[in-house]
Amino acid sequence: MSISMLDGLLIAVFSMTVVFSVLCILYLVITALSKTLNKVGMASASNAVKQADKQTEVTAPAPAAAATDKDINTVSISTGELKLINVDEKTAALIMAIVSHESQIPLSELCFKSIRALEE
Amino acid sequence: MSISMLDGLLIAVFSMTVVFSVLCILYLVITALSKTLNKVGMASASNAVKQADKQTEVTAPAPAAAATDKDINTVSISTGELKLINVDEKTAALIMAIVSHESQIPLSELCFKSIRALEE
Amino acid sequence: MSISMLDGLLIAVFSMTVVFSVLCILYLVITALSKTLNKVGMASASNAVKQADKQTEVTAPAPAAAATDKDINTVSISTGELKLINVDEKTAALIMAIVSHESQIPLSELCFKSIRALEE
Amino acid sequence: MMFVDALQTIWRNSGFSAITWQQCVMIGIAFVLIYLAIVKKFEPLLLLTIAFGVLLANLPLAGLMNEPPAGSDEPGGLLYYLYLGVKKGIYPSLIFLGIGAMTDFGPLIARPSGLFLGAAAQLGIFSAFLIALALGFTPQEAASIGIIGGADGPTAIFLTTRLAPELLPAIAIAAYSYMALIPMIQPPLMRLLTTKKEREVKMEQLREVTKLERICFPIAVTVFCILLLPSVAPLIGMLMLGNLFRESGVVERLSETAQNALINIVTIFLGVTVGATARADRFLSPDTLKIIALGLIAFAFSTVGGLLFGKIMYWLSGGKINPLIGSAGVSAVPMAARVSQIEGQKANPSNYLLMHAMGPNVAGVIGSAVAAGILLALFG
Amino acid sequence: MMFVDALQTIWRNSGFSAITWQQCVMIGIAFVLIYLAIVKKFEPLLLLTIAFGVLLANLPLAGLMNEPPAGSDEPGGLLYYLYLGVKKGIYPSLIFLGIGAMTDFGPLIARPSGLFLGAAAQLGIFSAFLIALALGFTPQEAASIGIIGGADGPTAIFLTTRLAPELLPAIAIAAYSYMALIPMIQPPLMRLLTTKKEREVKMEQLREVTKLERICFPIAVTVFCILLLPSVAPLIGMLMLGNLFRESGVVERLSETAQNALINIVTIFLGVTVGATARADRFLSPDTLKIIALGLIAFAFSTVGGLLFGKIMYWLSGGKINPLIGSAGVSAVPMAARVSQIEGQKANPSNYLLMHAMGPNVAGVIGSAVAAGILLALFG
Amino acid sequence: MMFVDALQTIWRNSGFSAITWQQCVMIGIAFVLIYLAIVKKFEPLLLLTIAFGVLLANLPLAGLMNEPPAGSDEPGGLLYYLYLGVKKGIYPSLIFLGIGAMTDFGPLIARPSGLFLGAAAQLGIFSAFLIALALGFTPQEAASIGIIGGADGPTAIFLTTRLAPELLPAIAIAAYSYMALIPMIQPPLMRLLTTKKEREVKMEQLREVTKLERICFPIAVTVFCILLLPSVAPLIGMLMLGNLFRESGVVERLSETAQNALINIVTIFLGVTVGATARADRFLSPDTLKIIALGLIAFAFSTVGGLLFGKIMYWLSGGKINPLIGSAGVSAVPMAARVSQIEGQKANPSNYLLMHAMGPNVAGVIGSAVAAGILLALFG
Ligand code: NA
Ligand code: NA
Ligand code: NA
Repeated sequence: MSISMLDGLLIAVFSMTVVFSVLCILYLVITALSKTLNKVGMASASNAVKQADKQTEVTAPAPAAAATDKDINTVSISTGELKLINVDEKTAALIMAIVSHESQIPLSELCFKSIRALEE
Repeated sequence: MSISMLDGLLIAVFSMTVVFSVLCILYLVITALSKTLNKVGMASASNAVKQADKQTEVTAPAPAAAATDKDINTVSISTGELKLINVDEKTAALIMAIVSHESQIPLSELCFKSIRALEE
Repeated sequence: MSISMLDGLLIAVFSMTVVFSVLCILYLVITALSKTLNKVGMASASNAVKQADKQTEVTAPAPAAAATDKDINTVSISTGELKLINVDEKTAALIMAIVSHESQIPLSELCFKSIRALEE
Repeated sequence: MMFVDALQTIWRNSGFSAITWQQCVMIGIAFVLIYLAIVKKFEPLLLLTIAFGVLLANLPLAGLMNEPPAGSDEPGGLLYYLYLGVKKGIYPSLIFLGIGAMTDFGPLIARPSGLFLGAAAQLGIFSAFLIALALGFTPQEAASIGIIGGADGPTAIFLTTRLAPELLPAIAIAAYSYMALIPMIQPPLMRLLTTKKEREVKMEQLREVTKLERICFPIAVTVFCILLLPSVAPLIGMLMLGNLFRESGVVERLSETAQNALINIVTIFLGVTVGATARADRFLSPDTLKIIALGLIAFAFSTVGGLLFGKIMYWLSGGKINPLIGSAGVSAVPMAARVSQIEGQKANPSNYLLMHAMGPNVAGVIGSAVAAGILLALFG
Repeated sequence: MMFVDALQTIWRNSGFSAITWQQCVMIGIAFVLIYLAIVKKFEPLLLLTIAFGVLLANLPLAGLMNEPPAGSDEPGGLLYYLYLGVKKGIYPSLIFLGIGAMTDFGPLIARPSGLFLGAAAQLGIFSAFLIALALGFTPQEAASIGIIGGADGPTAIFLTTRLAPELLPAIAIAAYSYMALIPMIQPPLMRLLTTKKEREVKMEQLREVTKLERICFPIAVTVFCILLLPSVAPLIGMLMLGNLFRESGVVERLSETAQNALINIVTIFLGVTVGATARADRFLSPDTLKIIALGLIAFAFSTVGGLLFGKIMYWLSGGKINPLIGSAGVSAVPMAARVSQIEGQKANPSNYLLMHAMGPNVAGVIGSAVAAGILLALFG
Repeated sequence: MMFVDALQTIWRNSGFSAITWQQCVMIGIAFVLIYLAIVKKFEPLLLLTIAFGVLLANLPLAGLMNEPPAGSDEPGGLLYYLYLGVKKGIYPSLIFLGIGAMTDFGPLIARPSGLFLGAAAQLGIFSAFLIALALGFTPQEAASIGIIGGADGPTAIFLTTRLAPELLPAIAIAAYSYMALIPMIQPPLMRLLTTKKEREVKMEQLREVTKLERICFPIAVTVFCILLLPSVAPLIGMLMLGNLFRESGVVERLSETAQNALINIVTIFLGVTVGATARADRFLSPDTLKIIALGLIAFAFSTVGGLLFGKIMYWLSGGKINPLIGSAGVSAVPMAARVSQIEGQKANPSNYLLMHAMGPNVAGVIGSAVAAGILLALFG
């Protein structure tokens, strides 16, 4: 297959136009989507979706509903007996170190059953 | 291949019976195994197998024999100079934090050679 | 293919010789390389390569140039908002625990922006 | 002129010109599954990836599942290659390797009678098999539909790829959806079939299990199950290898990788490609609706089977065994065991059945694999 | 005598007897690339592995890329097998899965006009395509060369393996090298094409993006892009699946594996085998020099395209949009956005453009994939 | 009647009806290997997985290694597919990639004379080769048996799959078992061949090695070894690529994945499938016993070779080099080096030979790979 320079130019112009058009349509889609979602979202869906908030955002308020059994289970695999609820492992380690130190009880004699983020 | 409903029923009953039989045999096998192992185990094998105890069970008494060169090596890959013997990394981190704080020596000036679980 | 024992012996002697020769050449190559590099290295290349020093060697002096944007970015993926510069995560966790304790400010109310190893 | 040609080429290649209403329906189904996976948290690891596969397969002309054209050097579609691991039965076994490394068979070793409950809770497999036969499915199809009642995704996918690959997406989606619905499906049946007195039963603490027993368990199960039913080897063999990695304590790094990198990579590939087999022309048929209905029946009968055998054990043991742990025999680890715990605690707030229910629960995994082996031996 | 035979065998099999000066040159090129990767930190993840592949492929008689001999049981070379994932187009898609899981599309959702900049910055693709045509390359080759201007490695490799596999090493090396050179290529053009007043513009803070928007974004992009351009499905589909893993928040473990173990394994295999296609007889040709020159042209034109459209948006918005964020539209995430940040801060020390430039930056990834889809539809 | 048919089908498919006494013996061998791996901690990463493969392959009718039936759509056995990576020589190279990323060649760079010890300790390879020839093995088989003396699992597996695949399980099991037995095999020979005065020698501290040397080392080794012996490219090439990942310091994530996810996945697949080649009919032959005996001879001669050359270096250096570090040249990293350390300390409690022995130890890996390359060039 061989094409003339003129054809090549047309293809280039045409392709660039298509790229623009596609991303332009995408612009419209995303804008429309955002508007719809934010309207709908205000009203009803927000509660439901909040539950899907990433577990890693510890600073956000943690609704109790988010702490489903699934979450607890996933974390408990790597931490043995201790249940971490809306708390990541590093934070938990720090909390344990501090409690141990402040209470003057050695870590080996302290037993943590679970650590749960406070609901604000 | 097509089969009559009667044949289907027979197959279903038969298969359910086989499932039961297999798991029943497994029940007998496991029961027999447990009895044998626990009898034999009382006497001799227990010492040998204790060595195979998981390193993660920190609360269990840790026989010195368990700390073979192999274990030390595996851990030391991820912790550089520090040797952890029957202690997991998180616990070690906490111990280091506490020692540093109690001794008022900044961490950067403390040097840990190894952390070993006490044998009870 | 079948060979006589005499041929076998010759092959064995020959092969052992080749192994020796190859590793001998390698010895010469490495010796020559080391000498060249250490001469050249004294003069000029040393500065450039220092930048390539492993990030894990925290105890080594950390030239500011090493903390390229790239490094910061890689680490920040796993630690959210906090930027670790020439510091590994475990050390950072300890530092945070200690700061929190010494300042009597609970961890949840402390906000670390970045932790950077001091340049000596 | 080139320009017009090019425009035509683009248009002819565009999905808008080719999409059918059936594909639109399938895309809608994909959205519903994504919703269930993310918002309702229905087994998201597989349902989200399956849903995305459904979406990709029904965007027309994308050709992600295309075979490489015969007699040409051109490659096939991306998902065609990833699907080979499903087609050859490799992925389900590797997922079982990871599951084995994650599973603690301790409660089952401590009280091996849980195996009977794990066997009884396979009732739904054969009930649904029979009803499917009556509805006109072939024996192979009926067996694949029945296995939904095993409440075990990889087993269902493994058996279906060998007996009735055309039903794969419907069966996989039904299996994972109902597994997520266990907390809704089981409690009414549990309250219906047991008395309050039975549900209140507190069970004796489980004995401690020695390290040696834990190590010998996977080896013994491998030897006996595969001798009895060789066709079950890829599933039971890998499940027990993973468990041996876990319990041996000497190959921590292999156990860790089997539980993380390996199972996650395989889950992604398996989920997307199983979803991508759900092409509109195949999936949108009355058969799919029948499969969904039969899957529910299968789950219900499995629960009933477990509960009824639980009642038998209650009587035989003189009231020492709480029949609620029977429903955990369906597998669906660890959801079904949690449902037993919750119902037990409702009847008696000081009742802790979780560890007791874990025995039947993990036995259910073995039971389903055994059932799959029988069906494969009969119809494979 | 055996001894002499053996000596001859070893010598005949030695690379010293077979090496050509072209291979020596290639080995030298490999050393230069290793130097750039390690000391200059030019995209080391790929450039270091590619360079090592170049080295291995040009040590004579090693045969690492040899096909298995037809009609024999003997295996092929190691890299021949690993290369299959490149040849079949699997690796670039899997890398996009990982990139999707690492990418935050938030800034683009907050200000979707970044998409226009991401489109404009594909100008270099088509400019280089035209010049390559004029230099006598076939349309397929010209398209593959042009895609260097997309500043996106996996896209370039994906398109080139389908259109002009013989140019793969030159295009891959050029693409990754110029991506690393972005901080040198772009600033002069940015200062040339914008006034100081334009560069000083501070932009309004981006609005917050809800979780729901983040989840719907990858789904919407998948549906619309693949409907419009089905050939783009393997790239956009996997990119958006990875992003859905990230944003859904319910499959953390899949997202983690896609970003780490999976993408790293694929990067190693892809890098080494792409490098290993750079055999001396193919690579040392005037075409390679032309490709390197055309790649620079492509990068420059893409930058110019983004900047000029940035100026248009500056005027249309009444001076609210800083045209410097236009050059970030070339993709090369996140380097190009950092260059915008640095130049903005030079003009006005209190100017923080980074987050504003991230929108066009990630839009550029989508833009390049779309451009690749068009070229594939036209010439594939 | 269906019922009887079904019963017959199940029985005919059961392993109990088909098992032979040879398979029972093999299952017993698998149990012994599992015992050694878990309780005695004999190289458990590979020996445990190999043992489980032996178990699976000898449970009759499981068919896990079955080829897909010709002219049918039915898939082959699970392990058949996983074994392809062994058969094509891919897994050993990928394991070497991980080993390279884990290995610190610093001590060897600091004192490159360790290379001579690493060469001398290959003596066992050629001794065992000769004896095997005398016992009637073909040259290919004799070479594969000899390589056990290289004390390097992946190298042994790589060479054996190419020269004598039917001996693979015996050779792999012997190699890994003897590697675990190093602390029992070597000390008597060490005390026999060295005087107390020699063993007491304290060695000078190693000089520091610069970053630049560490980076250039893998590149130089790659170029020279592969030029001299192209057939060694898959092993040395990948070993040095992994080491370059490690030392370059710019691709930390690739190095991490090569050392963890990738090597672990490959180890699982390689171990299980190598074990699964140990079918009773092949494995239970006098040849296996001969191989086990020859393996021990190979290890002993390699140790002796290293020690004797150590003594030569002791004399040449005027007593500055402790001959005990010679035995570490067999590779078996890092066990052999630890044995040198322990024996040195027994002779002189203040003697620390570990780092000095690491040089010959890692040189032994290169030495074995070179020896494998020669054997492959001669007999491949
Ligand atoms: Na089940
Ligand atoms: Na781009
Ligand atoms: Na060796």
